[in-house]
Amino acid sequence: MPASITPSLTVRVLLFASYADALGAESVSLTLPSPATLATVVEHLRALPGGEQLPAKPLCARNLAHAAADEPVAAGDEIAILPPLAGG
Amino acid sequence: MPASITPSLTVRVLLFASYADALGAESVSLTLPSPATLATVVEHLRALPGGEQLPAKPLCARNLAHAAADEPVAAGDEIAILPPLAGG
Amino acid sequence: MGFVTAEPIELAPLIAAVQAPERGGVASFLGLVRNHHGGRAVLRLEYSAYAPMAEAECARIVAEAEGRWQVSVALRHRVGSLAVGDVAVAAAAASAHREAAFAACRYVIEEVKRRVPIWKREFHADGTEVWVDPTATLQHA
Amino acid sequence: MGFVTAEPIELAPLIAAVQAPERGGVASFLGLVRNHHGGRAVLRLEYSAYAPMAEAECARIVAEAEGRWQVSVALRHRVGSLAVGDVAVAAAAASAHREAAFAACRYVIEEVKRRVPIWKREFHADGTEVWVDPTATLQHA
Repeated sequence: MPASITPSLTVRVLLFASYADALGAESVSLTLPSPATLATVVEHLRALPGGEQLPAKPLCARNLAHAAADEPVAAGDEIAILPPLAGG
Repeated sequence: MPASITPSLTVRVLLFASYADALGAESVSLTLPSPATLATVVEHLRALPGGEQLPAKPLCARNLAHAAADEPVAAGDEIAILPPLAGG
Repeated sequence: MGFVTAEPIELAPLIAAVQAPERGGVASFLGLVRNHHGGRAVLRLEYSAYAPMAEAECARIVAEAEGRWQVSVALRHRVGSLAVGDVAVAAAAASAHREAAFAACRYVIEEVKRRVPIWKREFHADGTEVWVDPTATLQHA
Repeated sequence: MGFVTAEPIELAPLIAAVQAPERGGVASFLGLVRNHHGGRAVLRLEYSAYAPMAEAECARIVAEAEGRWQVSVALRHRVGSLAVGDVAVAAAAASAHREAAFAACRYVIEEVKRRVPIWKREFHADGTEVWVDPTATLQHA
């Protein structure tokens, strides 16, 4: 494999409530260097227009479960970044 | 007042559930020496036929409230002797 | 309406009685007749009360709960013949804070069991019947 | 049926779903839309959810409660537009023991608030609106 090609990974990220408002979208597609973690996803999201309104360490979910920022992400994962929960 | 006459007090005592069964009555009228306490009431009740089935220190109520055995009783009081409570 | 009733108890009217626009949490409890007790199959229960004292004691318990927490409380206890599954007692407590609602509801139920002069006669599947005595722990083994 | 619903929530069917002849105690909780929040008059709320995760998280919470206590648990959370007094969340826990019923009901409600991905937009009487952020404690002063 030629050394000049960095492996990359495309993931779809779901956004909700105030974060969807901030980025003006309910989902975004991100191309990340591989390997990547949820922290990488957040970092790339925060570089998008409006993304600076997201905190550095938001709640994250992967495949319908809460997930820590250092969890790796893989192609096909359902990733979501969650504003402060307000159920109940 | 002649020394030979002991002051006395007549009270009506309500009985419930297993205690009513034991004494075969839902209320009894007792003539007690005066002054008397709820303990006196219990003592006299236990001397009646069937009264030996009552414990020496049952729950007592006076005028619709729980009352300790050493509370005095007066004519006109509503006295009740309560089997173990089983509400709920 | 009194706290002690011979009519079937519904929870919804109790909740409706305590809820208000500023009270966002309603905790409630239903005590139902179970089909077993002390290892025996129960067919039905007969609840009886020292009615005027039971009313007074329930009123005191509700007042205590409403004094101790910022809650509104509703309480009913049934008397008469109850079948398995029937509601024997119901309590509801509404508050702006769910902690207070839970605490008050729990307090009311515990105090009802501890203080309200109500008794029950248990009719068993084997034809026997007995006055229930919660203090006789051996029979509950 | 799912845990998250756009239909009005009734408590009675939840209680009916958990009660059984051997379970004599049913603790339940209703969370209602309040008419105020953070010092402002609230007209209505719009609840939204990350629905598939909310379903999965509710199922996990119910399974945890049923694993930790001897209880049967029912849970519903509403989404969509709610008016003051509407039921936002309801939980019921039935057990042979009232302590377990209360503990499980309380656990479920606390965990729902802590873990289920649901958000609410608050519409105020003064025409303003805001996403509710329970972590922004200053606004709740």
